[in-house]
Amino acid sequence: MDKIEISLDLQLSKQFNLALDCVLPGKGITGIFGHSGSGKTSLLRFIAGLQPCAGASLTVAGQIWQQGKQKLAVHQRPLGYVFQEASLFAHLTVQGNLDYARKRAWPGTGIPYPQIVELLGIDGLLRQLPDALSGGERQRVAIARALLVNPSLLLMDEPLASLDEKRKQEFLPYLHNLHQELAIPVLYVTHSLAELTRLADYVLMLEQGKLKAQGSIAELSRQLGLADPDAPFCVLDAVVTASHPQWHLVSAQSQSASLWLPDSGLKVGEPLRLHILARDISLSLGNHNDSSILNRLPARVESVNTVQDAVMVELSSNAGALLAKISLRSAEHLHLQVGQSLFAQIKSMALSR
Amino acid sequence: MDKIEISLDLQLSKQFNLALDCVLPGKGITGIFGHSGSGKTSLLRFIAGLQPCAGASLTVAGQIWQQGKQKLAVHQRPLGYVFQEASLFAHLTVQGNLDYARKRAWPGTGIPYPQIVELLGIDGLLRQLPDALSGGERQRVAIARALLVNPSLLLMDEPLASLDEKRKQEFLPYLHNLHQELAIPVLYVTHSLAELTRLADYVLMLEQGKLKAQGSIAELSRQLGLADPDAPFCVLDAVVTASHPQWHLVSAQSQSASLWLPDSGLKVGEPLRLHILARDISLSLGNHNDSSILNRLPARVESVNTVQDAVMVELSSNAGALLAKISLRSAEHLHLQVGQSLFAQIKSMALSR
Amino acid sequence: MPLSNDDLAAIWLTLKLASTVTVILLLIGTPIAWWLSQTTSWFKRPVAALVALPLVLPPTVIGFYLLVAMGPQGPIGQFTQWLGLGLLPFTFWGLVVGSVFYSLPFVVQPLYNAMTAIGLRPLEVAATLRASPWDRFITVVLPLSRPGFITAAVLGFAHTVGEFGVVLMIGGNIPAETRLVSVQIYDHVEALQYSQAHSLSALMLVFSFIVLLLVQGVSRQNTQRKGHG
Amino acid sequence: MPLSNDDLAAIWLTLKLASTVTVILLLIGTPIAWWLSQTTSWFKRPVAALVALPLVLPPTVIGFYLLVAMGPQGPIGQFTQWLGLGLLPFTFWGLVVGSVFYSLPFVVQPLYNAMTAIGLRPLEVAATLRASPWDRFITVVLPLSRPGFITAAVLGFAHTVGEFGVVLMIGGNIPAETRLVSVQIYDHVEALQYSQAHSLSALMLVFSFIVLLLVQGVSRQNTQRKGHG
Amino acid sequence: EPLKVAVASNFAAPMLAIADEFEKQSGYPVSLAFGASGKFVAQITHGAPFHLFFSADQSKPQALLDAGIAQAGSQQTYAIGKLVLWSPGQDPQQGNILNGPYRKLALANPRLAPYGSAAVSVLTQLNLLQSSKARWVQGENIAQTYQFVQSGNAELGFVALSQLMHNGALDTQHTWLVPSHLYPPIYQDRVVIRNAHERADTQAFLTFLQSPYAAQIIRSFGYVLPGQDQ
Ligand SMILES: Nc1ncnc2c1ncn2[C@@H]1O[C@H](COP(=O)(O)OP(=O)(O)OP(=O)(O)O)[C@@H](O)[C@H]1O
Ligand SMILES: Nc1ncnc2c1ncn2[C@@H]1O[C@H](COP(=O)(O)OP(=O)(O)OP(=O)(O)O)[C@@H](O)[C@H]1O
Ligand code: MOO
Ligand SMILES: [Mg+2]
Ligand SMILES: [Mg+2]
Repeated sequence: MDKIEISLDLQLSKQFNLALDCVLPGKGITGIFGHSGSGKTSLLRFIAGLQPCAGASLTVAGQIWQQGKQKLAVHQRPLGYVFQEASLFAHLTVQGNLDYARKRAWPGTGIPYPQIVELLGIDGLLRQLPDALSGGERQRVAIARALLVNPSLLLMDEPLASLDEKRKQEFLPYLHNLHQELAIPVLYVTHSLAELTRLADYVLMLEQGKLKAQGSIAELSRQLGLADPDAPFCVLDAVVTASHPQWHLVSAQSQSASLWLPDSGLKVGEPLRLHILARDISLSLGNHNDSSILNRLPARVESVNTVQDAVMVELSSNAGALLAKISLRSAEHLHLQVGQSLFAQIKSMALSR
Repeated sequence: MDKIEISLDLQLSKQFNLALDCVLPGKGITGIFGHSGSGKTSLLRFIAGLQPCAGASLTVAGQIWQQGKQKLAVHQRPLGYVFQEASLFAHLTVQGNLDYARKRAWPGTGIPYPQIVELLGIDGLLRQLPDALSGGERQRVAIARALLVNPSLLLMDEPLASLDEKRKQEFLPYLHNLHQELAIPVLYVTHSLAELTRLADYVLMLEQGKLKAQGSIAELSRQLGLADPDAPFCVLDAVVTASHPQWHLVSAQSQSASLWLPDSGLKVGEPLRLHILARDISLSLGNHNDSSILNRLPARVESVNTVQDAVMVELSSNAGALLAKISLRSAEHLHLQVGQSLFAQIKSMALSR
Repeated sequence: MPLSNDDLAAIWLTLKLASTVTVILLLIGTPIAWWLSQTTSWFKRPVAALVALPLVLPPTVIGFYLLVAMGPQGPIGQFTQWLGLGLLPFTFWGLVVGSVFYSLPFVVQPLYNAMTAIGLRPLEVAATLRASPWDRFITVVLPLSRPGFITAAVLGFAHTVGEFGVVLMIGGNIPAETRLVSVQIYDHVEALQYSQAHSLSALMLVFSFIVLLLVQGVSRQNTQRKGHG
Repeated sequence: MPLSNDDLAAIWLTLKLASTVTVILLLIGTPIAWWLSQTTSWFKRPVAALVALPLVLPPTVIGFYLLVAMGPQGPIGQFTQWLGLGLLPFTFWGLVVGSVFYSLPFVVQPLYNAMTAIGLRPLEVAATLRASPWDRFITVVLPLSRPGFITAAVLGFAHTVGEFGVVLMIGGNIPAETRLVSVQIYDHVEALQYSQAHSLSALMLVFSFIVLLLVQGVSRQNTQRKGHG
Repeated sequence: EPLKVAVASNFAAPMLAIADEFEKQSGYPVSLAFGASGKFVAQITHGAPFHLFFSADQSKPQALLDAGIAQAGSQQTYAIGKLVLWSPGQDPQQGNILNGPYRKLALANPRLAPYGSAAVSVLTQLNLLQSSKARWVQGENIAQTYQFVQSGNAELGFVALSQLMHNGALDTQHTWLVPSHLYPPIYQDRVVIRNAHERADTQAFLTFLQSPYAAQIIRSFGYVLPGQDQ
C-alpha cells in the first residue's frame, strides 16, 4: 500500500518520449538521477499533476491520483514542490510567500515554523520582495515554503543547486531526519552523486526518458559508481556499535567487520550507510600498524579491471564488497591478481558522512 | 595595465552594503566565493555595468569603464555574461539565441562555433524554443551564447549549478584551457570549493558585501580550506617533468620532490596546481613499500591542532607545506608531536585534477 | 462662467453612470478575460472577436440597434418586459447596459493581456500549495494582473465619460436621468452656446486629468524592479 | 439590398483611413509607450495622463475643438498654413490627424503594458551581447511586445473604423474624400432609410469579425507555453 | 414629470427662450432636447418618452403619424424657416460670391435636413449645382453647418437665419437673405406624441406657443409664422 506506482507514456516533443512503469517506495528519500534533459523535471511535474498525460496512472500510498479519466487536481494532492527555477510569488514579500503556504497547510503535525525559518536562515529577509533577493536566498525561501505546506510527499527539483556549501551541510542532515521523523517520502532530483549517495535510500536512474535502473542505493551503488567516471565508490550498510567520545569516533559493524569512523552525533544502534570512494581505499600487502590509517581490513582480490587510466580492484572483505581504484603502476608493483590476499586501508576520515 | 581595478560603495538595501576596493588580475580565472547573499551577483552586475553605482570606479586592462560621471555603456564593454538565472530570449529558438551573439561578436579570433555547440551538447536543440528546454539545457545554451560573443572578459555566475557531473567534467577543463589559449580573463562565481580550487588562479572572498580575503589560490588555500569545515585542503604548485604512458601516470616536480599523478593529457613542462584534501593524506612512521600508495614524502610535523572532532597536522616536506587531517585516535597512537619526522602518504588517485 | 443646475445634474449623472459602468465592466470583463486567457477551445477566437466587435461600429449605429433591440418589439425589450422591468431605453439602466456593451472591449483587452502575461508558473506554484482554482484566481491572478485592472478601469471609466453616440441614441437626453455631460456639452454646442460648452469641457478635462494623474500614481509601484522573478 | 456606389466609396475610404491611421498610430505610439515604460522622470505621470485625455471628451466635442484649432484662426491651422499645407479640415489628412489624436490612448496603453511586462532582464542580456539601445529596441523590445502591438493595432484600426463623432465634425461628408462608412450608416439612419443602414452595418460587422478572427489567429502562438522563461 | 420636448437644432435658440418664459408663467417644468430630426424619429419610434416633437420639416412628423405614434391631427406648422448665405469676412454680394473663387461651401446634408435641400434648390436655380458640388462640405445638421462657417474652415455656407439672429437683429452683416422664390418654403411642423395630449402642460405649452409673446420670439429669430407674409 505504501508505495508510489507510476505508469506513464508521454510524448513531450518529437525527439523526447518519457515512458516509465515503476514502483517507488512510499517512504524514505528516492533520488532521481540522470543527465540533463533525461526527463527528471517532467516526471516530477507529472506526479504533481502539472504535466497532463492521457492514459497514465499514478497511485500514491494507496490513493489513486490518476487513472483512466479520473484525475486528482493538483491542489488536492498533499504534496510540496520545490521547483527547479525560482518560483516565488513576485507580488508577495518573503513573509507573504511563507504565509501563503502556512494558511493552506495540510492538517497534521508539521515542522514548527520557527525551526524552518532558522534552518534556512531566512529570518532576516522576511520583509523583502523576491526581486530583491539573491539567487540562493530565493531558493531557500522556496524550500521553506514547500515544507510549510506540511506535505505528505515532497518533490524537490535540484533544491540545493544554488545553495552554498555551508547551508548544504546544514540542510542535508535535516532533510535526512525529516523523512525519518515525520516519515515524509521525498522524491529528490539531483545531478550530484555526492548528494545522492548521501541522502537517497532508493534511486531511480533515467536516461533519455527511459528507466535505466532502479533499486536501493546499495543495489545500485556499483552501477551508480560507474556512472561517475571520476568517482566510483562502494556502499556498506553498517550499524553503530560503540561510541568513543574521547576520540570523537564511533565503531560501526559492517557485516562481521568493525570500522572506525568520525562521530557526527551518531547513536549506538543507529543504522548507517557508508559511501566509500574507490580512490579512498589503498591496498597494502602488509598490515602496517604505524600509520594514521585506522581501518585495515583483510581482503581478497575478486577481480582486477583496467579502466581508462587506472585499475579498479573488486575486493571481498568481512565488511562486505569493496572497490578500490589504484594506479597501473601500483597494480604492477603489487603484482595484483585474483585470489590474492591483502589489506584494504581506509582512513576513518574518508568515512565521514 | 593588465588588471581589473574596482572601487565601489553600493548601498543595495537598508541591510546590505557592498563596499570593495580591490585589484584583480587581468588574466586567468578569478573565483568569486562567498555565502549566499554575500554580494557576488551584485559585484558581477556592477562590473557589467548593469548595476549603477554613483561614485564608483572601474578600470579593466587599462580601459576606464567607469570613473566620476563617465561610464561606458554595457554594450560597449567587451564582456560575456552568464547570468545566474535562465536568461534566454523567449522569442528566439536556441539557434536564434546563439545567432544573436554571433552577429554581434566582438572582433578577433573567437572560439569556433561548431566547437562550442559540440562541447555543450546543444546541437540537437537548435530548433527548440527556450520554453521547451530542461533546466540544464537552458543553462548550456546560455553559456554557449556568452562564449559566442567573443568577449575579452567573461563573467560567469554559478554557470554549472544545473549541469550534470559529466558535462561539468567536460566543461571545466575546457574553461581552464579557454583562458590559457585565448587569454580571456574569467570572473567565476561559485559556491563549490571543488570548482574553485580546480579552476581559479586567484580568489576573491566576499562576506556580507565586504572583502574577506583575496589572493592567489596558493596564498589563500589554507584560509579557503578552513572555510570549508568538511574539506580542508592544501595546494601545491608543480610542473610536469615526465610522462609514463604505460601507467597513465606523469611525474611532477613540486619544489624538490617528485610526485606521481594520473595523466589527464598533461604535457611535459606544463604547470599544474594540485589540490590535496587534508583527509587524503595519511601519515606513517615507516616508509612502506608494499602498498598501493605511490607518493610517500618524508615530512616534518610543524604543528598539531585539534579541530572539533579531528586533528589537523601541518607538515613541511620537500614538496611544500602539507595539511593532513587524522583522527584523534591516530594522533594518539602515533604520538604525534611538533618536530617529529614521518612519511606523508598520498595516493596518486587523490591527485587527479 | 458659472455652471447651471442642468450642468451640475449632468456632471453628477455622468459620474454615477461611469462608476456604475466601470464596476459592472470589471465584474463582467474579468471572467471573460480569464476564460479567454485560459481556454484552448476553438470557441476562443470567435468569442474574442465578438467581444471586440462593438469597436468597429459607429456608436450612434450601435445606439440605434440597441434602441431597436431594447424597444418593445426587440428581443431584449421583450425579455425585460417579461421580467417585469419594463423597457430600458431612456432610463438610467438603459444607459448602463448600452455603455457596458460599448466599452466591454476596452476592459477585456487589458485584462486579457495582463492575465496572459502572468504565465503558468505562479498558478502551478499556488496549486502545489493547496490553493483551489478559485483561491488561485483571487490570491494570484488578481494581484498579479493589477496593472491590467488599473488600465481596464481607466479605459472603461474614461470611455464611459466620453461616450456619446450610444448615450445620445438610447438615452434621449432626459435631464437628471439620461443627460450626461457629454450630451450636455453637445447640446450647448448645438444651441450655439459656446461659452457654456467651453467651460463644461474645460472642467471635464481638468477633472479627468487629475483623476488620471492619481491613477497613474497608484500603478506606479510596478516599475523599478529588477529583471528576474 | 445591393450596395450603392456611394457605399462602396465609403467602404474603400474607411479602409484607407483606418490603415493609414493605424500605421501612424503605431509609429507615434511606440516611442511614447517606450518612453513612458522606461522613464523615471516626474514628467511621466502628466504625460501619461495627457495621452489618455482624449478618452474623456465626447468625440463630437473633440471634433468641434479640432475644427476650431485646425481652422484658419486656430493654432494648428496657422501652422499648417505656414508650412504651405493649407487647411486640414474637410480633407483626408484632416481626418487622419483627428483620428490619430482621438485613438492614441488605445494604442499607447497596450503597448505600454506589453513593454512594461518584458522586464529588465532581456534588455540586460541583450546589452551584454553587445546590442546598442536601438538594436535592443528592435531585436528584443519589439518582438517581445508583439501581443501588445497586435492589440494596439486591432484597437487602433477598429476604433478608427467605428469612429464617427470626430470625423463628422471635421470631415464635412465629402463623398470619396471624407465620407466614411460610419457616417454613411448614420446618414441612412437619420434619413430613415433603415434597410440600407442594416445591410451596410451587417457588411461591416461580418468583415470586422473576419478581420478580428484572423488577427486572433496571428496572436494565438503566445498561449500554450510552459510557465518558465 | 416635466414636459419633454424634442426640438430640431435650428429651432434651439428660440425654443430656449420660449420655454424659459413658459416655465416662469405657467410653473410647468419643461425639458428640452436638441438634435437632428431624423434621430428623434428613430428614438420616438422606439419609445422615447417625448411629449412633443418640433421637427425641421414636415415629412418626419408625418412619418410618426403614419406609424400611429403621433396623435392624429396634431401635426401643425409652427414656423417657416429662412435660408441665409453667410460669408463672414466678406460681402456675399447678393449671392454673387457663389460664382467666385471660394474654397468650401457649407450646407446641411440635403438628405437629412430641410435647410440642406433648400440650399440645393437655390444652387439649382442659380445653375451652380454642378460647379459648386465639388466644394461642398455637409454638416450633419444645421448647427454643424454653422460651425463649419463660423470656424472659418468654409468661407461661406447656407445656414438658418435663426442662427444669425440675436435679440431680433442680425449678428453679422455679411449675409445674403436668400429670396424665397429660390427654394420651397421650409415648413417646420410639430406633432403631439400619442397620449401626451391628455397632459395639462402639453395643452398649456401649445397654447403658449400661439401667444403673441411666443410669436414675437419666433419672429425675432427670423422665422416666418404660418399664415404670415413670407
Ligand atoms: N535589488 C535589490 N534591492 C535590495 N536588496 C538587494 C537587491 N538585490 C540584491 N539585494 C540584496 O543584496 C544581497 C546580495 O545579493 P547578491 O545577489 O549579490 O548575492 P549573491 O552573493 O549573488 O548570493 P547567491 O549566492 O545567493 O546568489 C542580498 O542580501 C540581497 O538580498
Ligand atoms: N514543453 C516541452 N515541449 C517540448 N519538449 C520539452 C518540453 N519540456 C521539456 N522538453 C524536453 O524534454 C526533455 C526532458 O526535459 P526535463 O525538463 O524533464 O529534463 P530534466 O531531466 O529535468 O533536465 P535538467 O537536469 O536539465 O533539468 C528535454 O529534452 C526537453 O528539451
Ligand atoms: O437639426 Mo436639423 O434642424 O433637423 O438640421
Ligand atoms: Mg530539470
Ligand atoms: Mg547570486
